Amino acid sequence: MSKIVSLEEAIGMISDGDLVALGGNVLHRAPMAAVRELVRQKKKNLKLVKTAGAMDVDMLCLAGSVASVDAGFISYETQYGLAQHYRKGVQSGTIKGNEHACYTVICALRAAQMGVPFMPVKGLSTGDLLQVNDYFQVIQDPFGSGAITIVKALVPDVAILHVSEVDEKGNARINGPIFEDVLLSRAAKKVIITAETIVPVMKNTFNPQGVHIPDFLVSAIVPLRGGARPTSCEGYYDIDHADITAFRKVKEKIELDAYIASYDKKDHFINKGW
Amino acid sequence: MSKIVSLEEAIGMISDGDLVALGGNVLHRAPMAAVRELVRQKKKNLKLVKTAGAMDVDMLCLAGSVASVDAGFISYETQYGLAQHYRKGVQSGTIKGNEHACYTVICALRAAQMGVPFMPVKGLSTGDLLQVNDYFQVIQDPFGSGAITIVKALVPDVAILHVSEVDEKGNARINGPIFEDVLLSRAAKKVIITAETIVPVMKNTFNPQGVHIPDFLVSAIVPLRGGARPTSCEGYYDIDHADITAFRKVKEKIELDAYIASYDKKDHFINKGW
Amino acid sequence: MSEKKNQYTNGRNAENRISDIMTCTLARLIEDQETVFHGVSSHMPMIAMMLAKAVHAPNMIHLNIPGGINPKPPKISTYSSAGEELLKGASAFLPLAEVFDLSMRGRLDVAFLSGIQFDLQGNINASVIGNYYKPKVRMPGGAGSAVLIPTVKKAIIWRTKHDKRTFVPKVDFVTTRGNVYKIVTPLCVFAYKNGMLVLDSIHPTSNLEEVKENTGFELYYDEIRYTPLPTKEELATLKKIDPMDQRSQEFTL
Amino acid sequence: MSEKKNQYTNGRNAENRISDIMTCTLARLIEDQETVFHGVSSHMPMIAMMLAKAVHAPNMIHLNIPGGINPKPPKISTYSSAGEELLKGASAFLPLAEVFDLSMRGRLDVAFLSGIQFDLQGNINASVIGNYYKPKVRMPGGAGSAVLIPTVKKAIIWRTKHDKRTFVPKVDFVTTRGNVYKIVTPLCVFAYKNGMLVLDSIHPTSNLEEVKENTGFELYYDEIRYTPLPTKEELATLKKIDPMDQRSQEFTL
Repeated sequence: MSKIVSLEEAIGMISDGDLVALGGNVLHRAPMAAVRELVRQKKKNLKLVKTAGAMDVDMLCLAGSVASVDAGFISYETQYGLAQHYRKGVQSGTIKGNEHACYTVICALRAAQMGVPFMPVKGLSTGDLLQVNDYFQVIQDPFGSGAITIVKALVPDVAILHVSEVDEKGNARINGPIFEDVLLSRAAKKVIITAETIVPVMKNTFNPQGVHIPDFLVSAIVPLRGGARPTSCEGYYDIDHADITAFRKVKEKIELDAYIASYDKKDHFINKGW
Repeated sequence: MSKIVSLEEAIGMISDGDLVALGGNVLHRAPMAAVRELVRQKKKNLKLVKTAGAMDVDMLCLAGSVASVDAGFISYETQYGLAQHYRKGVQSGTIKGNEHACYTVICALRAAQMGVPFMPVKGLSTGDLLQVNDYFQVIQDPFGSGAITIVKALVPDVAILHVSEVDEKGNARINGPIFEDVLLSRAAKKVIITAETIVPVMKNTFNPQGVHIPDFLVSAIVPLRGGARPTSCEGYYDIDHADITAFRKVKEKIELDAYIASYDKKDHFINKGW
Repeated sequence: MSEKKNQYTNGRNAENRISDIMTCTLARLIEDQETVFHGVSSHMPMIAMMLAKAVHAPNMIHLNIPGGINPKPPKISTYSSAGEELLKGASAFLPLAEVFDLSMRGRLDVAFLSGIQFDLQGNINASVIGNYYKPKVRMPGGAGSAVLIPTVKKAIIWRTKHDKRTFVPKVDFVTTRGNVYKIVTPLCVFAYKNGMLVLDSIHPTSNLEEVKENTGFELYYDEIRYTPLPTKEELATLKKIDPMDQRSQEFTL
Repeated sequence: MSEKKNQYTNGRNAENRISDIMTCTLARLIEDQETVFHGVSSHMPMIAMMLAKAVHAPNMIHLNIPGGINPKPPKISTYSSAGEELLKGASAFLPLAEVFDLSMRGRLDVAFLSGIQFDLQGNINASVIGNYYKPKVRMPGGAGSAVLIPTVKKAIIWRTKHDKRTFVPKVDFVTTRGNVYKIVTPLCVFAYKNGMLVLDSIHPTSNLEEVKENTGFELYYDEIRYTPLPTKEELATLKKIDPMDQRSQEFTL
């Protein structure tokens, strides 16, 4: 049975309340078409995980799809500024902002990859994050070296990753920065891939190390040229400044629906000729 | 100051009693020239670490250089059989055989990479290895999921790795299987590289991901064509069956010295034309 | 060890070689789509995996130490099941550390492992004969066994010796225990049920008496079943995959 | 935020722009051979690192989120310091997760970090104004700060605002604390000594009174020193490295 499905079908695999990890980093290779589809499908109570998120997290917060965000950093970087909808959600108490250091997200995902309930973290040894978050604990090293912080595993129900190339079985390659995508593909129970290019068979049998995600970890493949727009996708496109600026002006849910509708055709285009 | 040194100088950086990690796996890409030099320099009380070792560990055991071996498997695989000198050393009590699962070696090295005192290990949940080894402990997950085994970090003083190519600064690439070499380069305090080929500058600026070990982690570089012989080195040579067979007949330290002397010239050849 | 004759093939039909029966039996324990791992010193299961893939499990996922997923090695090494040829023609890369991770999170279906002593309770010894700290015999060690057997869905043991020193009343040392799916020997197949090893099938080249005589613990079984012999297709495929008969290495060396 | 004028450059010599002074000051804190990391929203330190490498620290090791070691980006992104151009021309690959690991095991020399509130005791807040669970203002978060500041050898903070809302008697929330090497502001440089922030140098474009007026805690210092101004070589190099003046982004946006 082919794993190649439409975006609707792929996102249909995600349930309300799922722990959803998003690939990419800030405005780079975020799985934006999938994010828009999550909004279209009116998903609720999603628990998001990302080291450093931006427009993806912000949009889902405005859509009312988010129960909590586990992240080290949520902002658009300097030029575009802060993530208003995320902020508003946390400030009004409708969204739980679980602040991590980016590295504690990584460690929590490593714990998931290794099937263990927690991961020790060297650096997080001081400050209020340890006090206010129940996913951190300070324990005594049983081997006697003293206190050490541990972070609870984060096991995503699904990771959504936008990649450069994928073959029909699901072997996926990312050009440019990998960010946490490979780790997410190991940590998550299911992996949904959207991809710029689908190839019949990954053409790198000479160098299998060029495949970042092996097919058997992948649950669904969506051929989707432009699936990271308006964020950047190395080798394909840079950010769409006008579109991000337009979204930055969106304040209400109803405006969001109009904004998202402008992508309907692009996001649901099925190219039979892949 | 150049990091390119002779094999004598590189191995001279290792002290008696050091925790030494060896690259490669069983009869593949073991750093054999470096192992022979450890024997020539009469190193004592080395604590060896390797997931699956063979001739390298066995030779150092015969040389009387070994205090302990932390490994999951020590043998030559089926065709050549068991590691006689390692066995003899452990059976006579002169060498401490610290049996791991290969994965607990990996986890102990991951702990070193992450600067933490231990690593949780899912699988090791039963059996006598937990009872007889002080580097394993079973603790209660502070987050409430029940019992979990932890393994103590193994922080090698030095990792010795034989690679395919290295540049003059120490950027190193491994063709073929990586085994635990990349992990070792992160876990160890010092990294000594022997290499088949030295290039002025690593020619892969287009794809930096093709460099497995970045230069700043490398302490010493030894240009050494044939540095893994008689084990295999992908792209350069397969095992030297005659030589391994010859070594398998070596029973005493004095015979070992003669065997090693037969490599003196090859191991110390300095090709100024690299 | 290296001088030992293959006692199990003496006087038996050359067309039903024990190594072929064992290899085919191992292969048939693999189902299509499964993720399957073999380690070092594992020529027989490695070839069984290639056989399964060729005959009945085309979508099996072959995992190994070097990390080539579904490799197409140009030839099988004589001396290693962890060598560079296992990257050749692979579809992707998942090195040893990540194969272990996969098992730890419950997603490895099959692992082939071995040992030197087994008892009725499903205890496995791959470590030492005698005392751990000053052993009479120091064995190579369990490699992945101690973490894989508790976590893999189907832990399949193969052992090319079947005698009372191998199947013992009580192992000297418990490298790991429990969660064994099957043990395939030159005489029979054991399954692990309700906390003990039970006789699952006897190879047609052997019989109940021979199994009894060579087993150091009592045999339990519901009924006597016989292991199906290799089919012609399997034997023909084996000849193609393994023309140098590396699968018999443990018998002939 | 986006409409704010750069109050620090008002009425000052255009040749001594605050952003240049800050960038050069950050650059000079880097020594040759050091491993140096910057993260997101970090144009100024990123350009300072490039400046250091070009001028006085040719063997500095530039680490970043995408993982390109010592990249040679064809141009600097206007909107990100974590983009794909930071892999271009790199000598090797060490992605974010491994940069953190490096710091955890004590081998990261310098990290550039920021925050929104700082107090005399060296507490840093990058998290919230008000209560953590229902904050008055939810900030982006400390990114790497909470794990890097305790582990990196030299944690260097830059902050392009210097006022009493930024340098406060007591931070609202302690994202992390201690082990700060220097804090570079538009007015001065603080150092962290014996558990408290002390005035290290005042930029020649400012003066003690201005620093005092804009700092919400008492100023401690041994003597009044002034930050050296950028040299001609530094300014010329900055123009080459950063012709679009991205280093001033935080002032002009």
